[in-house]
Amino acid sequence: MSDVRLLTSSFDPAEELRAFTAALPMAGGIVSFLGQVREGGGIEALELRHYDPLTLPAMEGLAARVRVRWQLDGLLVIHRSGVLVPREPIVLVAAAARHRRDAFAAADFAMDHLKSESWFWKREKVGGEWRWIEPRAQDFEDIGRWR
Amino acid sequence: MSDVRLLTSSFDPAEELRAFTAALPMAGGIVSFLGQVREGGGIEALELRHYDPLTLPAMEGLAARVRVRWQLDGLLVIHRSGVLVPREPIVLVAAAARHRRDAFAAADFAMDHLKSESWFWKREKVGGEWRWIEPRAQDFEDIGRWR
Amino acid sequence: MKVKLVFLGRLEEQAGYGFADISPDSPLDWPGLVEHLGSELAGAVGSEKVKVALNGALVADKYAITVNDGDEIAFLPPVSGG
Amino acid sequence: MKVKLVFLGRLEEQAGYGFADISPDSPLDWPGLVEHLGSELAGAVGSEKVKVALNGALVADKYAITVNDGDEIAFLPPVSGG
Repeated sequence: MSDVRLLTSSFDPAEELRAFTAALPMAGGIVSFLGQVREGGGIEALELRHYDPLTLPAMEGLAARVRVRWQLDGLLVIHRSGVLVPREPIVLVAAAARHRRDAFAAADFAMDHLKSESWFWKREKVGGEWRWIEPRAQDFEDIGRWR
Repeated sequence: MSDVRLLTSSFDPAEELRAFTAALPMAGGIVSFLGQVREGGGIEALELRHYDPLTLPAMEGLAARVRVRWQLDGLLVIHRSGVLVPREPIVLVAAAARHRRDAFAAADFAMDHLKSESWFWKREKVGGEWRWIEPRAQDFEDIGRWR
Repeated sequence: MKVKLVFLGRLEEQAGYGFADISPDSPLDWPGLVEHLGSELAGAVGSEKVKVALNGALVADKYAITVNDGDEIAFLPPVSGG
Repeated sequence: MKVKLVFLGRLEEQAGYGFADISPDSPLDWPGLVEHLGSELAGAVGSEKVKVALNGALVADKYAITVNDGDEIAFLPPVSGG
Protein backbone atom coordinates (compact mmCIF):
# COMPACT_ATOMS: atom_id res chain seq x y z
CA MET A 1 0.00 0.00 0.00
CA SER A 2 1.43 3.36 -1.04
CA ASP A 3 -0.37 6.60 -0.25
CA VAL A 4 1.18 9.58 -2.04
CA ARG A 5 -0.41 13.00 -1.79
CA LEU A 6 0.37 16.55 -2.83
CA LEU A 7 -1.72 18.87 -0.70
CA THR A 8 -2.47 22.55 -1.10
CA SER A 9 -3.89 23.02 2.39
CA SER A 10 -2.69 22.10 5.88
CA PHE A 11 -2.80 18.56 7.28
CA ASP A 12 -2.50 16.91 10.68
CA PRO A 13 0.59 14.67 10.79
CA ALA A 14 -0.42 12.97 14.06
CA GLU A 15 -3.78 11.91 12.64
CA GLU A 16 -2.20 10.80 9.37
CA LEU A 17 0.25 8.61 11.27
CA ARG A 18 -2.51 7.22 13.42
CA ALA A 19 -4.54 6.20 10.37
CA PHE A 20 -1.48 4.82 8.56
CA THR A 21 -0.51 2.69 11.58
CA ALA A 22 -4.06 1.49 12.21
CA ALA A 23 -4.24 0.21 8.63
CA LEU A 24 -1.06 -1.87 9.03
CA PRO A 25 -1.48 -4.18 12.04
CA MET A 26 1.02 -6.67 10.59
CA ALA A 27 3.86 -4.12 10.51
CA GLY A 28 6.17 -4.33 13.47
CA GLY A 29 7.82 -0.96 12.96
CA ILE A 30 6.93 2.39 11.50
CA VAL A 31 9.52 5.07 10.85
CA SER A 32 8.32 8.55 10.08
CA PHE A 33 9.88 11.84 9.15
CA LEU A 34 8.00 15.06 9.70
CA GLY A 35 9.34 18.31 8.33
CA GLN A 36 7.78 21.51 9.58
CA VAL A 37 8.36 25.20 8.97
CA ARG A 38 10.80 26.21 11.67
CA GLU A 39 9.94 28.99 14.01
CA GLY A 40 12.71 31.54 14.42
CA GLY A 41 15.37 32.98 12.15
CA GLY A 42 12.96 35.73 11.17
CA ILE A 43 11.12 33.53 8.68
CA GLU A 44 7.56 34.76 8.33
CA ALA A 45 6.37 32.33 5.67
CA LEU A 46 7.53 29.63 3.29
CA GLU A 47 6.06 29.15 -0.15
CA LEU A 48 6.36 25.95 -2.12
CA ARG A 49 5.53 26.05 -5.79
CA HIS A 50 5.08 22.95 -7.87
CA TYR A 51 4.36 22.11 -11.50
CA ASP A 52 1.23 20.01 -11.72
CA PRO A 53 2.16 17.75 -14.64
CA LEU A 54 5.46 16.74 -13.03
CA THR A 55 5.38 17.04 -9.27
CA LEU A 56 2.88 14.40 -8.14
CA PRO A 57 3.84 11.88 -10.85
CA ALA A 58 7.49 12.19 -9.76
CA MET A 59 6.50 11.65 -6.11
CA GLU A 60 4.59 8.54 -7.15
CA GLY A 61 7.60 7.36 -9.13
CA LEU A 62 9.83 7.84 -6.10
CA ALA A 63 7.39 5.85 -3.95
CA ALA A 64 7.48 3.03 -6.50
CA ARG A 65 11.31 2.97 -6.43
CA VAL A 66 11.27 2.82 -2.63
CA ARG A 67 8.82 -0.10 -2.72
CA VAL A 68 11.05 -2.02 -5.10
CA ARG A 69 14.16 -1.40 -3.01
CA TRP A 70 12.83 -2.33 0.45
CA GLN A 71 10.33 -4.80 1.79
CA LEU A 72 7.60 -2.58 3.16
CA ASP A 73 4.08 -3.13 4.39
CA GLY A 74 3.14 0.45 3.61
CA LEU A 75 4.52 3.79 2.52
CA LEU A 76 3.03 7.23 3.11
CA VAL A 77 4.28 10.38 1.38
CA ILE A 78 2.49 13.68 1.94
CA HIS A 79 3.95 16.96 0.69
CA ARG A 80 2.53 20.44 0.93
CA SER A 81 2.46 23.08 -1.75
CA GLY A 82 1.41 26.70 -1.28
CA VAL A 83 2.14 29.26 1.42
CA LEU A 84 2.97 27.92 4.89
CA VAL A 85 3.60 29.66 8.18
CA PRO A 86 5.98 28.60 10.98
CA ARG A 87 4.96 25.35 12.74
CA GLU A 88 2.97 24.14 9.74
CA PRO A 89 3.90 20.66 8.48
CA ILE A 90 5.64 20.58 5.08
CA VAL A 91 6.27 16.91 4.53
CA LEU A 92 5.44 13.61 6.18
CA VAL A 93 6.99 10.34 5.11
CA ALA A 94 6.23 7.08 6.89
CA ALA A 95 7.47 3.60 6.09
CA ALA A 96 6.06 0.51 7.76
CA ALA A 97 7.95 -2.75 7.66
CA ARG A 98 8.39 -6.04 9.37
CA HIS A 99 12.07 -5.24 9.86
CA ARG A 100 13.19 -2.02 11.49
CA ARG A 101 16.18 -1.51 9.20
CA ASP A 102 13.99 -1.53 6.09
CA ALA A 103 11.67 1.08 7.55
CA PHE A 104 14.53 3.39 8.55
CA ALA A 105 16.32 3.09 5.22
CA ALA A 106 13.17 3.56 3.16
CA ALA A 107 12.10 6.72 5.01
CA ASP A 108 15.63 8.13 4.90
CA PHE A 109 15.98 7.43 1.16
CA ALA A 110 12.56 8.88 0.40
CA MET A 111 13.38 12.09 2.27
CA ASP A 112 16.79 12.54 0.64
CA HIS A 113 15.18 12.21 -2.78
CA LEU A 114 12.16 14.33 -1.98
CA LYS A 115 14.46 17.09 -0.79
CA SER A 116 16.88 17.14 -3.66
CA GLU A 117 15.05 15.77 -6.67
CA SER A 118 11.37 16.51 -6.36
CA TRP A 119 9.79 19.30 -8.32
CA PHE A 120 9.32 21.97 -5.71
CA TRP A 121 10.60 25.51 -5.75
CA LYS A 122 10.69 27.24 -2.41
CA ARG A 123 10.95 30.79 -1.30
CA GLU A 124 10.83 32.27 2.15
CA LYS A 125 9.63 35.57 3.44
CA VAL A 126 12.00 37.40 5.77
CA GLY A 127 11.40 41.00 6.84
CA GLY A 128 8.54 41.24 4.38
CA GLU A 129 10.74 40.21 1.43
CA TRP A 130 10.48 36.95 -0.48
CA ARG A 131 13.70 35.20 -1.45
CA TRP A 132 14.17 31.99 -3.38
CA ILE A 133 15.88 29.08 -1.67
CA GLU A 134 18.75 27.67 -3.68
CA PRO A 135 19.78 24.01 -3.86
CA ARG A 136 22.09 23.08 -1.00
CA ALA A 137 25.34 21.18 -1.39
CA GLN A 138 24.31 19.07 1.63
CA ASP A 139 21.35 17.68 -0.30
CA PHE A 140 23.57 16.39 -3.09
CA GLU A 141 25.81 14.75 -0.51
CA ASP A 142 22.79 13.15 1.15
CA ILE A 143 21.52 11.71 -2.10
CA GLY A 144 24.99 10.51 -3.08
CA ARG A 145 24.91 8.04 -0.17
CA TRP A 146 22.42 5.88 -2.05
CA ARG A 147 24.34 5.47 -5.32
CA MET B 1 14.81 18.33 26.34
CA SER B 2 14.76 14.57 26.87
CA ASP B 3 11.57 12.79 27.87
CA VAL B 4 12.21 9.17 28.88
CA ARG B 5 9.39 7.05 30.20
CA LEU B 6 8.83 3.43 31.17
CA LEU B 7 5.08 2.79 31.12
CA THR B 8 3.07 -0.08 32.51
CA SER B 9 -0.14 0.79 30.69
CA SER B 10 -0.98 1.61 27.08
CA PHE B 11 -0.18 4.94 25.43
CA ASP B 12 -1.23 6.81 22.31
CA PRO B 13 1.78 7.29 20.00
CA ALA B 14 -0.01 9.80 17.74
CA GLU B 15 -0.83 12.07 20.66
CA GLU B 16 2.65 11.70 22.11
CA LEU B 17 4.16 12.75 18.79
CA ARG B 18 1.76 15.64 18.49
CA ALA B 19 2.73 16.96 21.93
CA PHE B 20 6.46 16.38 21.29
CA THR B 21 6.31 18.26 17.97
CA ALA B 22 4.22 21.10 19.37
CA ALA B 23 6.82 21.69 22.09
CA LEU B 24 9.64 22.02 19.52
CA PRO B 25 8.68 24.73 17.02
CA MET B 26 12.33 25.43 16.22
CA ALA B 27 13.02 21.88 15.05
CA GLY B 28 12.87 21.45 11.31
CA GLY B 29 12.63 17.68 11.32
CA ILE B 30 11.32 14.95 13.58
CA VAL B 31 12.12 11.29 13.01
CA SER B 32 10.13 8.73 14.92
CA PHE B 33 10.11 4.98 15.30
CA LEU B 34 7.03 3.22 16.52
CA GLY B 35 7.18 -0.46 17.36
CA GLN B 36 3.89 -2.24 17.86
CA VAL B 37 2.86 -5.81 18.63
CA ARG B 38 2.38 -7.38 15.22
CA GLU B 39 -0.91 -8.96 14.37
CA GLY B 40 -0.56 -12.40 12.84
CA GLY B 41 1.82 -15.31 13.30
CA GLY B 42 -0.48 -16.70 15.98
CA ILE B 43 0.85 -14.36 18.66
CA GLU B 44 -1.83 -13.77 21.26
CA ALA B 45 0.12 -11.56 23.63
CA LEU B 46 3.57 -10.21 24.36
CA GLU B 47 4.90 -9.70 27.83
CA LEU B 48 7.78 -7.42 28.66
CA ARG B 49 9.36 -7.71 32.07
CA HIS B 50 11.80 -5.20 33.43
CA TYR B 51 13.88 -4.76 36.58
CA ASP B 52 12.99 -1.47 38.24
CA PRO B 53 16.39 -0.49 39.61
CA LEU B 54 18.07 -0.93 36.20
CA THR B 55 15.64 -0.49 33.35
CA LEU B 56 14.61 3.16 33.48
CA PRO B 57 18.05 4.41 34.62
CA ALA B 58 19.63 2.59 31.66
CA MET B 59 17.07 4.15 29.27
CA GLU B 60 17.94 7.55 30.68
CA GLY B 61 21.63 6.81 30.25
CA LEU B 62 21.05 5.84 26.62
CA ALA B 63 19.15 9.09 26.03
CA ALA B 64 22.06 11.05 27.50
CA ARG B 65 24.52 9.28 25.17
CA VAL B 66 22.32 10.09 22.18
CA ARG B 67 22.17 13.76 23.18
CA VAL B 68 25.95 13.94 23.40
CA ARG B 69 26.45 12.28 20.03
CA TRP B 70 23.96 14.29 17.93
CA GLN B 71 22.73 17.87 17.94
CA LEU B 72 19.08 17.50 18.87
CA ASP B 73 16.34 19.85 19.90
CA GLY B 74 14.47 17.09 21.67
CA LEU B 75 14.42 13.35 22.30
CA LEU B 76 11.48 11.20 23.32
CA VAL B 77 11.81 7.59 24.48
CA ILE B 78 8.74 5.70 25.67
CA HIS B 79 8.86 1.96 26.34
CA ARG B 80 6.14 -0.31 27.60
CA SER B 81 6.41 -3.02 30.19
CA GLY B 82 3.70 -5.55 31.07
CA VAL B 83 1.38 -7.65 28.95
CA LEU B 84 0.49 -6.29 25.51
CA VAL B 85 -1.89 -7.51 22.83
CA PRO B 86 -1.49 -7.26 19.05
CA ARG B 87 -1.64 -3.66 17.71
CA GLU B 88 -0.57 -2.20 21.03
CA PRO B 89 2.43 0.14 20.88
CA ILE B 90 5.60 -1.19 22.51
CA VAL B 91 8.10 1.57 21.93
CA LEU B 92 8.15 5.08 20.56
CA VAL B 93 11.36 6.98 19.92
CA ALA B 94 11.37 10.44 18.41
CA ALA B 95 14.31 12.72 17.70
CA ALA B 96 13.87 16.34 16.69
CA ALA B 97 16.71 18.24 15.10
CA ARG B 98 17.55 21.17 12.94
CA HIS B 99 19.26 18.79 10.50
CA ARG B 100 17.49 15.78 9.10
CA ARG B 101 20.53 13.49 9.20
CA ASP B 102 20.98 14.02 12.94
CA ALA B 103 17.36 13.14 13.63
CA PHE B 104 17.51 9.95 11.55
CA ALA B 105 20.80 8.78 13.05
CA ALA B 106 19.76 9.53 16.62
CA ALA B 107 16.46 7.64 16.34
CA ASP B 108 18.13 4.72 14.58
CA PHE B 109 20.92 4.50 17.19
CA ALA B 110 18.46 4.76 20.07
CA MET B 111 16.35 1.92 18.65
CA ASP B 112 19.32 -0.36 18.00
CA HIS B 113 20.48 0.10 21.60
CA LEU B 114 17.03 -0.16 23.13
CA LYS B 115 16.49 -3.43 21.31
CA SER B 116 19.75 -5.11 22.13
CA GLU B 117 21.00 -3.56 25.35
CA SER B 118 18.07 -2.42 27.40
CA TRP B 119 16.86 -4.37 30.39
CA PHE B 120 13.72 -6.02 29.07
CA TRP B 121 12.89 -9.68 28.95
CA LYS B 122 10.15 -10.65 26.56
CA ARG B 123 7.96 -13.64 26.14
CA GLU B 124 5.14 -14.27 23.76
CA LYS B 125 2.00 -16.30 24.00
CA VAL B 126 1.29 -18.62 21.09
CA GLY B 127 -1.43 -21.26 21.23
CA GLY B 128 -1.97 -20.53 24.91
CA GLU B 129 1.71 -21.19 25.74
CA TRP B 130 4.22 -18.58 26.85
CA ARG B 131 7.72 -18.79 25.42
CA TRP B 132 10.71 -16.57 26.08
CA ILE B 133 12.18 -14.59 23.21
CA GLU B 134 15.92 -15.11 22.87
CA PRO B 135 18.45 -12.48 21.78
CA ARG B 136 18.69 -12.30 18.00
CA ALA B 137 21.93 -12.27 16.03
CA GLN B 138 20.49 -9.43 13.91
CA ASP B 139 20.36 -7.16 16.94
CA PHE B 140 24.06 -7.59 17.59
CA GLU B 141 24.79 -6.80 13.95
CA ASP B 142 22.62 -3.70 14.16
CA ILE B 143 24.41 -2.40 17.20
CA GLY B 144 27.81 -3.19 15.70
CA ARG B 145 27.21 -0.53 13.05
CA TRP B 146 27.74 2.22 15.62
CA ARG B 147 31.09 1.09 16.99
CA MET C 1 -0.23 28.56 -33.85
CA LYS C 2 -0.28 28.96 -30.10
CA VAL C 3 2.29 27.83 -27.52
CA LYS C 4 2.09 28.15 -23.74
CA LEU C 5 5.23 28.96 -21.78
CA VAL C 6 5.50 28.19 -18.07
CA PHE C 7 8.20 29.65 -15.83
CA LEU C 8 8.92 28.04 -12.48
CA GLY C 9 10.82 29.17 -9.41
CA ARG C 10 13.05 32.19 -9.81
CA LEU C 11 12.49 32.14 -13.59
CA GLU C 12 8.98 33.32 -12.87
CA GLU C 13 10.43 36.27 -11.02
CA GLN C 14 12.83 36.99 -13.87
CA ALA C 15 10.06 36.71 -16.46
CA GLY C 16 7.69 38.80 -14.38
CA TYR C 17 4.94 36.26 -14.99
CA GLY C 18 4.33 32.53 -14.48
CA PHE C 19 2.66 31.85 -17.82
CA ALA C 20 2.76 33.37 -21.25
CA ASP C 21 1.21 32.49 -24.60
CA ILE C 22 3.17 33.06 -27.74
CA SER C 23 1.87 32.82 -31.31
CA PRO C 24 4.62 31.76 -33.65
CA ASP C 25 3.92 31.27 -37.36
CA SER C 26 5.39 27.78 -37.53
CA PRO C 27 6.90 25.01 -35.35
CA LEU C 28 9.87 26.18 -33.33
CA ASP C 29 13.24 24.66 -32.60
CA TRP C 30 15.18 25.69 -29.48
CA PRO C 31 16.79 28.83 -31.00
CA GLY C 32 13.40 29.82 -32.42
CA LEU C 33 11.78 29.35 -29.05
CA VAL C 34 14.25 31.43 -27.04
CA GLU C 35 13.92 34.26 -29.60
CA HIS C 36 10.48 34.82 -28.11
CA LEU C 37 12.03 35.60 -24.73
CA GLY C 38 13.81 38.73 -23.60
CA SER C 39 17.59 38.47 -23.76
CA GLU C 40 18.02 38.09 -19.98
CA LEU C 41 15.44 35.31 -19.82
CA ALA C 42 16.85 33.68 -22.97
CA GLY C 43 20.23 33.53 -21.25
CA ALA C 44 18.71 32.12 -18.07
CA VAL C 45 16.76 29.31 -19.74
CA GLY C 46 19.78 28.45 -21.88
CA SER C 47 21.73 27.40 -18.79
CA GLU C 48 22.54 23.69 -18.55
CA LYS C 49 20.91 23.76 -15.10
CA VAL C 50 17.48 24.70 -16.44
CA LYS C 51 15.46 21.69 -17.52
CA VAL C 52 12.51 21.71 -19.88
CA ALA C 53 9.22 19.82 -19.90
CA LEU C 54 7.21 19.50 -23.11
CA ASN C 55 3.54 18.89 -22.44
CA GLY C 56 4.31 17.78 -18.92
CA ALA C 57 7.09 15.35 -19.82
CA LEU C 58 10.70 16.14 -19.02
CA VAL C 59 12.81 16.25 -22.20
CA ALA C 60 16.24 14.65 -22.22
CA ASP C 61 17.83 17.24 -24.54
CA LYS C 62 16.07 20.57 -24.57
CA TYR C 63 18.28 21.89 -27.37
CA ALA C 64 16.77 19.25 -29.68
CA ILE C 65 13.06 19.94 -29.09
CA THR C 66 10.46 20.94 -31.66
CA VAL C 67 7.51 22.94 -30.40
CA ASN C 68 4.20 22.56 -32.20
CA ASP C 69 0.80 24.21 -32.05
CA GLY C 70 -0.91 23.70 -28.69
CA ASP C 71 2.25 22.65 -26.88
CA GLU C 72 3.10 23.66 -23.33
CA ILE C 73 6.75 24.32 -22.57
CA ALA C 74 7.83 24.58 -18.93
CA PHE C 75 11.20 25.97 -17.88
CA LEU C 76 12.39 24.35 -14.67
CA PRO C 77 15.29 25.83 -12.72
CA PRO C 78 17.08 23.69 -10.12
CA VAL C 79 14.72 22.62 -7.36
CA SER C 80 15.28 23.97 -3.87
CA GLY C 81 16.87 21.87 -1.19
CA GLY C 82 16.25 22.18 2.51
CA MET D 1 20.98 -11.99 58.04
CA LYS D 2 18.54 -11.64 55.18
CA VAL D 3 19.23 -11.45 51.44
CA LYS D 4 16.70 -10.99 48.63
CA LEU D 5 17.21 -12.87 45.35
CA VAL D 6 15.55 -11.68 42.12
CA PHE D 7 15.29 -13.85 39.02
CA LEU D 8 14.55 -12.23 35.67
CA GLY D 9 13.44 -13.59 32.31
CA ARG D 10 13.70 -17.33 31.84
CA LEU D 11 15.57 -17.66 35.14
CA GLU D 12 12.28 -16.87 36.85
CA GLU D 13 10.73 -19.80 35.03
CA GLN D 14 13.65 -22.05 35.99
CA ALA D 15 13.51 -20.94 39.63
CA GLY D 16 9.74 -21.24 39.73
CA TYR D 17 9.51 -17.82 41.42
CA GLY D 18 10.61 -14.24 40.73
CA PHE D 19 11.79 -13.43 44.24
CA ALA D 20 13.17 -15.37 47.16
CA ASP D 21 14.55 -14.46 50.56
CA ILE D 22 17.42 -16.43 51.99
CA SER D 23 18.79 -16.22 55.52
CA PRO D 24 22.49 -17.03 55.58
CA ASP D 25 24.43 -16.89 58.85
CA SER D 26 27.18 -14.65 57.53
CA PRO D 27 28.19 -12.62 54.44
CA LEU D 28 28.38 -14.68 51.27
CA ASP D 29 30.87 -14.86 48.46
CA TRP D 30 29.80 -16.14 45.03
CA PRO D 31 30.24 -19.86 45.82
CA GLY D 32 28.39 -19.35 49.10
CA LEU D 33 25.58 -17.59 47.31
CA VAL D 34 25.00 -20.23 44.63
CA GLU D 35 24.94 -22.93 47.32
CA HIS D 36 21.57 -21.51 48.26
CA LEU D 37 20.21 -22.35 44.79
CA GLY D 38 19.18 -25.70 43.41
CA SER D 39 21.86 -27.30 41.24
CA GLU D 40 20.08 -26.54 37.96
CA LEU D 41 19.65 -22.89 38.88
CA ALA D 42 23.20 -22.69 40.25
CA GLY D 43 24.46 -23.89 36.87
CA ALA D 44 22.28 -21.40 35.02
CA VAL D 45 23.32 -18.33 37.02
CA GLY D 46 26.97 -19.39 36.77
CA SER D 47 26.92 -18.89 32.99
CA GLU D 48 29.07 -16.05 31.68
CA LYS D 49 25.95 -14.74 29.97
CA VAL D 50 24.07 -14.13 33.18
CA LYS D 51 24.85 -10.75 34.71
CA VAL D 52 24.30 -9.78 38.32
CA ALA D 53 23.09 -6.59 39.95
CA LEU D 54 23.82 -5.89 43.61
CA ASN D 55 21.32 -3.48 45.17
CA GLY D 56 20.28 -2.29 41.70
CA ALA D 57 23.80 -1.69 40.38
CA LEU D 58 25.30 -3.95 37.76
CA VAL D 59 28.48 -5.61 39.03
CA ALA D 60 31.50 -5.87 36.76
CA ASP D 61 32.66 -9.26 38.10
CA LYS D 62 29.94 -11.28 39.73
CA TYR D 63 32.38 -13.98 40.86
CA ALA D 64 34.03 -11.36 43.12
CA ILE D 65 30.95 -10.10 44.97
CA THR D 66 30.29 -10.15 48.69
CA VAL D 67 26.68 -10.25 49.80
CA ASN D 68 25.75 -8.65 53.10
CA ASP D 69 22.67 -8.41 55.28
CA GLY D 70 19.82 -6.59 53.54
CA ASP D 71 21.30 -6.87 50.06
CA GLU D 72 19.27 -7.54 46.94
CA ILE D 73 20.89 -9.72 44.29
CA ALA D 74 19.32 -9.84 40.81
CA PHE D 75 20.21 -12.47 38.24
CA LEU D 76 19.89 -11.07 34.71
CA PRO D 77 19.90 -13.42 31.71
CA PRO D 78 20.56 -11.98 28.23
CA VAL D 79 17.90 -9.44 27.27
CA SER D 80 15.56 -10.28 24.43
CA GLY D 81 16.00 -8.78 21.02
CA GLY D 82 13.23 -8.08 18.55
